[in-house]
Amino acid sequence: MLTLVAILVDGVIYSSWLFIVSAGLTLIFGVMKILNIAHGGLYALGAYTAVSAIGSYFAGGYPPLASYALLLLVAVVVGLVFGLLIERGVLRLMYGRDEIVIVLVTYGVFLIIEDAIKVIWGASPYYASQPYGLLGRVQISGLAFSVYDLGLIALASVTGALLWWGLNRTRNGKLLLAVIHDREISAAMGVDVRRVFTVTFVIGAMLGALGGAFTAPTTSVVPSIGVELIVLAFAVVVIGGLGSIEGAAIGALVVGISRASSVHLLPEAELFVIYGVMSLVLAFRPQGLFRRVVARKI
Amino acid sequence: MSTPILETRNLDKAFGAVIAAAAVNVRVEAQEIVGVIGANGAGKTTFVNMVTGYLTPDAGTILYRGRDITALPPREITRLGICRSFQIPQLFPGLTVLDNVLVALGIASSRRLGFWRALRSPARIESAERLLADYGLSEFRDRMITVLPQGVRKLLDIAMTTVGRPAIVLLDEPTSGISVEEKFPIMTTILDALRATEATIMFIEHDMEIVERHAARVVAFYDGRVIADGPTREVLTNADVRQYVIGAELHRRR
Amino acid sequence: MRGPAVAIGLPFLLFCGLIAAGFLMPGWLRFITLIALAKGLVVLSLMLLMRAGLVSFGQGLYYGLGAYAAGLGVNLLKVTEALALLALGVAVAGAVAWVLGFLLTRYREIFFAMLSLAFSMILYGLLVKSSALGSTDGFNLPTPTFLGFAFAGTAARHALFVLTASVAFAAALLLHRYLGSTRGYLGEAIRENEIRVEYLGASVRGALHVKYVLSAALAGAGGALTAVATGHIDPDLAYWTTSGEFVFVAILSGTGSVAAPFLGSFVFEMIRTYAFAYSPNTWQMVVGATMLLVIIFMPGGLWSLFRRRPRLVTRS
Amino acid sequence: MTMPNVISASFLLPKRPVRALVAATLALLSAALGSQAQEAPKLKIGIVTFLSGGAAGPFGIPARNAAELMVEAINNGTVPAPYNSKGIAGALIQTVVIDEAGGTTKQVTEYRNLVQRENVDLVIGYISSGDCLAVAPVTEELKKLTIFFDCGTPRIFEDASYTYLFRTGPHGTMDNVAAARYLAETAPQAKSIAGLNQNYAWGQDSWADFRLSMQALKPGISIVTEQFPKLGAGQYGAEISALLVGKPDILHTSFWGADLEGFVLQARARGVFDARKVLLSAGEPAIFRLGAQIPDGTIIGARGTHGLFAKPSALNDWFRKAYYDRFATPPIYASYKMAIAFLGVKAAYEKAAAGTGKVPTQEAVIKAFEFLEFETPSGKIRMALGKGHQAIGDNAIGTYKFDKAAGQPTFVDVKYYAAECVNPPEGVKSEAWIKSGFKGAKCN
Repeated sequence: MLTLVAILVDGVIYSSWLFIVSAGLTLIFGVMKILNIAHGGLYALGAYTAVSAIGSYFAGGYPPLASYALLLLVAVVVGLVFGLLIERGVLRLMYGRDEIVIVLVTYGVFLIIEDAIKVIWGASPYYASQPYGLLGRVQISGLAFSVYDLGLIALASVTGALLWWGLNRTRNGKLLLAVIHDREISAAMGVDVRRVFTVTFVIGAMLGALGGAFTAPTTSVVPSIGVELIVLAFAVVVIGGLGSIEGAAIGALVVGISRASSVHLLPEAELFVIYGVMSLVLAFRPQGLFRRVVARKI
Repeated sequence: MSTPILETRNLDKAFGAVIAAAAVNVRVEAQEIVGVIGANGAGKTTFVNMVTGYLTPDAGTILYRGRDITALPPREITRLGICRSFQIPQLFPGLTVLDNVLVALGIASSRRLGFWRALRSPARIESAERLLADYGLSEFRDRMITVLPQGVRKLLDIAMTTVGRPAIVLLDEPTSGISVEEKFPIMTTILDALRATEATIMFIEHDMEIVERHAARVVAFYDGRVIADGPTREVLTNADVRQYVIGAELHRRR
Repeated sequence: MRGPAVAIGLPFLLFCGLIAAGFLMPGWLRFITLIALAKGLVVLSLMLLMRAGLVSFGQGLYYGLGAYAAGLGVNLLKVTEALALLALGVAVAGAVAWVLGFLLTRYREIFFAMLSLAFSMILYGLLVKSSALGSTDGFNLPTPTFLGFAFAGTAARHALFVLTASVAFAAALLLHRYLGSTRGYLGEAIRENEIRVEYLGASVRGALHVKYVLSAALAGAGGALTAVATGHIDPDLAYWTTSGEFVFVAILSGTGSVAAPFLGSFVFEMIRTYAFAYSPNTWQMVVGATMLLVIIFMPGGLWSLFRRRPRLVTRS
Repeated sequence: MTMPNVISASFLLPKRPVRALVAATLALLSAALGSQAQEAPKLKIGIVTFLSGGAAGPFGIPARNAAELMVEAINNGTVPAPYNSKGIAGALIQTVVIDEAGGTTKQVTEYRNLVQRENVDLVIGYISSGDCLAVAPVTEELKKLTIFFDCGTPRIFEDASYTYLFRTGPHGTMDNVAAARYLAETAPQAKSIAGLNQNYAWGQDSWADFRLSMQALKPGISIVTEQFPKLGAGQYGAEISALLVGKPDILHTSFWGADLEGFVLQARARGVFDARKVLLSAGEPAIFRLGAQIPDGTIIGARGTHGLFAKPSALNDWFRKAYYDRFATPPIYASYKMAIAFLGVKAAYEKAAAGTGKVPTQEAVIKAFEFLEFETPSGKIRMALGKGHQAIGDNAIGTYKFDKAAGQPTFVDVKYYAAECVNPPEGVKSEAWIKSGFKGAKCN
């Protein structure tokens, strides 16, 4: 019973984290058909910037609770600056090239970001855990959980809800959905696809940085955090169905709960869980959980 | 009575609420030339898709020379001798016209595909050039598909359909997307080339003049059903056909 | 006619030149060339799939399988003949690919890439879990015999070089022949339009299955040769970054010729080793920037430098 | 030695590498000429340590820093006695530093480059046990003196023997044997243990050593849970819950680097440290970084008598101060281990050169190195195992206490273990030794 509670809470917390770090990836894929490996780099940049910002913020003795707003600010700024830089500076030269070539372009960008981080911050780990400890812990069925971790559930829900609202209830969001649905027709109908791409990439970048910024206080950041993240996030969005926000949410839940179950019930299998789940899902739903197979008209 | 070369018995097919085929019964004798008419969504392409294995009928049987071929995959049906062309030409857009034909010839020429025998053997290039000449495509030999006009693509699509010397050829709207002036000569080119192979021919067509000129027999579809089947004159003057098919066509023209 | 003479003569000359150079090179360069040839086989295997429109982010699966098959062949089965180890690597990789092929040939694009990645990571996980195989530390392989001869020291390195170069050349020539055949060229056709291929009477999945097994066999050969050359194997061979590196080198090389993967592989190893030596803290940046530059300025990969005329019409 | 044939190879190479190759050859020629001319002999040392990836921060960079410091100090003769002569047997050190990242195939390639292209006289390096295992046979093939300074796996000299290879760091067995002895003594009432280790060879081996040692020392102790999260996972919420559910008396973890820091932050926030003994078997590098974040009472090892466990001595005092002055951070165990490797090399060379006034041959150095005993900042190191090629040294475990007044980490209840108490005797494999109940162990 206690284990069941633990699995649920752990699973949902982990899923929330997964959703935050993978929502941007699936959004960018949905609109631009780019599997953005540089997402891992944006995540790392978000984390490093957050650690630096939090460090100097608390050193300055400002009100501690406002540090959460600072994390948000970091995500927005990092996403805006680097999103624009990557989209305008690199990706723009690549539109129309083969999908796989663009994947490798983003991989190149990722490698460059990794070393840039090392040049700026060095190879040593950094941490700034003040925002993490600030909220204390609560007991659920006698198990202690960190309030900050539970807060991630709220953050993920809000992020998800905002994305859904933005896509389905705003004019610009509907344009975006139109592009996801059919790029050529949207272009033909006068949607400025290039602008949509830029905006999407920047939002996706912000989400990546958001993941990094809110992960930073819980752990210690090292140059390799991006690599570790990216395959995980890929697995989540592929399970959910590439390009689908709902899919990313479900994919995150599936992975999160499976992983928590494995840790509690079968720790030896932890290493395989994600890939096992991914293989299983793809074996039965080749397009992931949330993508329909469309028969080609001939 | 001899065994028909192709026979369908009570074919049904539904896409959700849309009935694409309801009890379709068609018999075709060897070397017939059959026109298939019907408004958009009447079930003509669904019929071709079912016969060639792209779609599996919900119920019913398809017989080829008396053999049940229902639910066989397209490649096996092709290998048996039933080939089709496409409304939207199905070509290899990144390859040249010659390579398109070479691939088609290469696949058709051997049951077991050669691992080592070169695709571009001189003999095969020669037959490819002959085929292109038959369809008047010689001048496009080394062009990429992406730069070809629609009419040329249509012709090439049909040319590739016929490389295996099929016993039956199903042409899905061979003249759609082609300008009015080009339609007649293109259709003549196609049928001349096909008649030389003594194939049985079924073609879907919206232009009644073309149907009248080339088909000896016509099958008319409406709402997934066959509403008329017989000699061309008879069907085209049939009242139902005039109302549901030709009327719709005239409407469409305008 | 000039054509056939060049087609047979040039590769043969190249081969003789490479073998001769192998004897004259300093040891370190010979080793890099050796590794480049072995990895070139894996890149070649990716090229085979890429021509059919499939990109595998999990080729490390077969690279790792080939290496572990060779490694276990020496240490468990006590096979000491290099050619036998190579055959073992090829057979194991091919057999696994034959089984997985039934599932994987249903997938295309990113789904194929991710599912192959998943399988390679499952192998990685299994190897990490196997403490009998040394987990992430892996284990060592002794120097094998070559056609029954037990060489030692430099002689063994030379023998290994000749073996690897011969295997690479044989594989490249056979693959060249295959790619020019109907079966082989079916890859391009499938990449361009699967429906048409089926309607011409060929089985798309059947053709892809054969290519997938061939590709795995090549990668397995690369893995076995790497294992024998390095004398050590560990699960990193199957890790996704290893697979990613192969895809990178494949793009760097270009898919224009069976020689391209070996050229690309050699250039990549040289770039990386000099980046290691002269820019130890930022070698990843050098590699990443090289990749971007190649993709931007040489869309056809390094091989495009060798094409006599540019393609008039590129795909959209 | 055969000379690389530059002319025949050059047509295969693009321009830049050719230039580099020519440069390397010239360097080689000049080195050869230089040694003939007998003026200021040089000793070229290849250094391999992590400069990128997760191990760079906690181990790679501190080790590189120590190498930098030692090279300068040895060349200037500023190391305290008995190492106060300038250079190594009169030769001045030059270094080539290589990143250890990239996997074993890459590392074997780079090792060959160091020996055959850079023409180093010896190589000091390798943190990853996988790299060590892969490089070991190549040292024999290329016949080049090589010192492993850090990697932990006992398999190197237990599974094979080598002529050109030495390891100046004791292998990893003693870390967990000492920790188990410490816990058996300081927490005799403990009835259950749990493990949280990274899912790779280091984590698996550490846990196996610890579990077997605990079972040997306290038969009947129960194992609550054995968690193996992925290396670099960063998020340990579920694992922490599993620990909280299982309530072990002792938690063992061999985490290091960012994983360790992340775990401590998360575990502390959720009270993992409150009701049990937590052992961080490789926790020493984290203490200066985490400071008060590590709860008092945590049990920490340093993989030897390094860092705060190193007893005061002229050498140790000099090393700590020189390192701190230069890098503004105290040296951690990886720094100590690198320094030990340098001192071992210096001791061996000078023993071999004794009285000749010349740089000794490699063969002489190897002969001198075998079974060598030498003083280091961490105390005495003895090349006692692996036919004189594998070092043993003392070990220490302590309980953490953060001195709030001084803002400094400290250890209390430190227990020292003699080398023979925590290392297997020659010829006995570690695992068998632990299972035998430490047969032949000499503890005081």
